[in-house]
Amino acid sequence: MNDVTSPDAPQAATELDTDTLGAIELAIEAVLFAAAEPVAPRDLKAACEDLGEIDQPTLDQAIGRLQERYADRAIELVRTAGGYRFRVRARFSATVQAAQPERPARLSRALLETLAIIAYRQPVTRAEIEAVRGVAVSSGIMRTLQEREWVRVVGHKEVPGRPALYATTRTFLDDLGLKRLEELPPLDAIRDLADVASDAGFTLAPPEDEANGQLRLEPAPDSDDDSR
Amino acid sequence: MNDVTSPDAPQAATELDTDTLGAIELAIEAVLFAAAEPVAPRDLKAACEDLGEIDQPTLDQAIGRLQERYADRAIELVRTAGGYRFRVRARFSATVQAAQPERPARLSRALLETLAIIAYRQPVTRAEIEAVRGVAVSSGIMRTLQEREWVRVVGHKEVPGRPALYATTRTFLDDLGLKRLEELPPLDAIRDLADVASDAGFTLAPPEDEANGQLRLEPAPDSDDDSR
Amino acid sequence: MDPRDELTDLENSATVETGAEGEFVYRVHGEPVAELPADLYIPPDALEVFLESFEGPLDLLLYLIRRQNLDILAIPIAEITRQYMAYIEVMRALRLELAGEYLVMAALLAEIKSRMLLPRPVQADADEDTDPRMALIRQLQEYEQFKTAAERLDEIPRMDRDVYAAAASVEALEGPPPPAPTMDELMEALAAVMHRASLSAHHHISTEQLSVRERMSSILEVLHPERFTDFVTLLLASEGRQGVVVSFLAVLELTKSGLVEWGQSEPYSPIRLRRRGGRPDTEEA
Repeated sequence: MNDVTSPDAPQAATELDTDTLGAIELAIEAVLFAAAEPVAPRDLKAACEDLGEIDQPTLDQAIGRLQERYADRAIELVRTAGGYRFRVRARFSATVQAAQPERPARLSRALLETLAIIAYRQPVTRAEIEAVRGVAVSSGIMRTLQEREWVRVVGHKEVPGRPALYATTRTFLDDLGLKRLEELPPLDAIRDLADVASDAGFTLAPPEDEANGQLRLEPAPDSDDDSR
Repeated sequence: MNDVTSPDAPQAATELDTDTLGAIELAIEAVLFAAAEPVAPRDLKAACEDLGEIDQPTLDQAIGRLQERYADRAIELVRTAGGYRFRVRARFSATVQAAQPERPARLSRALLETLAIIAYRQPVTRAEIEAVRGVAVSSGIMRTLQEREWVRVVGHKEVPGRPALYATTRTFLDDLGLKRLEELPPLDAIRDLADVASDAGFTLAPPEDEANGQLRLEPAPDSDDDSR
Repeated sequence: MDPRDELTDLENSATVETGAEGEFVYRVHGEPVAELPADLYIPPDALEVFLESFEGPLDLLLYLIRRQNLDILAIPIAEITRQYMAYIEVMRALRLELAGEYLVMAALLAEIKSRMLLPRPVQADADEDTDPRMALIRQLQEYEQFKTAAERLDEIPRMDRDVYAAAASVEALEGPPPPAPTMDELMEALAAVMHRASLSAHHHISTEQLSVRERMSSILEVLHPERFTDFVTLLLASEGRQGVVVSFLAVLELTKSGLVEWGQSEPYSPIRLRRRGGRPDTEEA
């Protein structure tokens, strides 16, 4: 029996004092709560870089401490295929539902636009989506899209920060009643529609409150274009 | 030694045992973590319905207990215009940013100025914004502000053409972590024109509108006075 | 660096002033010249710097006033008008297309200047409505008020830029299914995006390209960063020749985006692929 390592004694964390371990725990907590999707262990380690080199046993130890800390709470820290994430415990299903007085009947415009861009431009990063939309995409939207399983992370772009690459899923196609992505209308046709509308002095206005999900043509309040 | 009232005894939650209060606390925690946006107090109460009638002091007490519980953590429970939300503490922003390197684009000066005029002058028409800025406001900026859900159309001014009246939204306040519009930094005061007039050898007629140039955060129904 | 600093350079190398008789005097390095020399060097991006630096005529006026530490309440109209006109003239001399508002302001300044040469107005008239100088001062004050407010607004910690919401996944929760997107909604959203930002003219995405995009996603998911996968294994017999083409285009597209790398151990051996990022020493394919 040459193997003398105790399973309980973390091997590499010996040099770390309790303060450092606590700091690592908090950094991981911050990153996990802010993330829109599960965070891979390597990204968690990277987030703690300022606190020193984090090896696997140290990470495991910090994760273990966090899991213990939330043992009696409404949320739990779980490991999924993509990494670690906090999630609301299943037994609070009814509670969470009760807090949503009226379930929104339709999806928000920002969510639909983001979804459409992912469908046509996949695999695509969040920054690329923002560049097309011209507005920031909130973490909330990215989270919702993934939780409804319409969008998933298929990889990471090898640029600084390794941003996630998003793509649409089988569920997305099923919900739209499509077999393949190419059954979506070609973008050119949609662009033409938008162009025709604007040439005619109309804008494709986002419906504000009206419930009809139809394409609406509205007189443009002014014809000045913002392309200066 | 005569003082037997414990400072810990909650006044309004007297009927609630510790278990119930703990259950309320967990229910609120579940709802807040499940929501992407701030949750209104009314919806938090609705989530606890199964645990009995929740009055305001009870809710406040549960919220207080939650805030205390997270006092040493990486996240905090805050109140903004839309209600309560958990957010990552500011001192962990850098950690989160290191893990999410895709920073949102900076807002242009044109957009910020337009937003400021809407925030302080609401409800306001586009022509009124242009009068203050001295240049045309592009359609792109108005659309971006509405896309971002910071600004919305709240009505139409009853003048020829019925121009749209813009106002800021609750999301705008939530995104800035504010409870009320009044929490915005006050506008700098405008010095009295009469001083200049006498310096320049002119005399001014008494100002008709006393409120001109004053900080006005309340929607002014008679905003046509100062907009030419 | 403030882009306006570059403007100072521009001013130093070439300036335009209104002379005593109202004609424009061009100066290069302080020396007056009769005409704008044809070879006058102006940094090519100076014009854009100018346009991007000022939010309009009021902003430019404020800049001119502040540059001399003057109070808005005591604008020396003649001097400010002269400087403003100089800027406008430089821009015109450079054939810079000016927003109409700049010219309107130029006219207003000229009018104020001429009015001040006229006999003192009747007192009753001298209110904001009739005295253009008063109105201009009011406008400048008001604009500065909101310009400052905008700067302060930008400093407030903002969600998703400076602060982050803390949320947890709801995947474990059960409940009625959320609303699904309809094709109409999706198309409508997309049309709005394109109308607004336009996916730029060179992105002609057709159905063929859509199938390539879809394949890009699925290939990316199958590939490992650390070991190579044979290209052939990515093909489905049921897809036939068409499938090979789509897969090949997808691989090319992924390579172009720097997302995969591929190679052969020797000529005519199978093409093999892996996701980039497995090792730091990856090479361009």
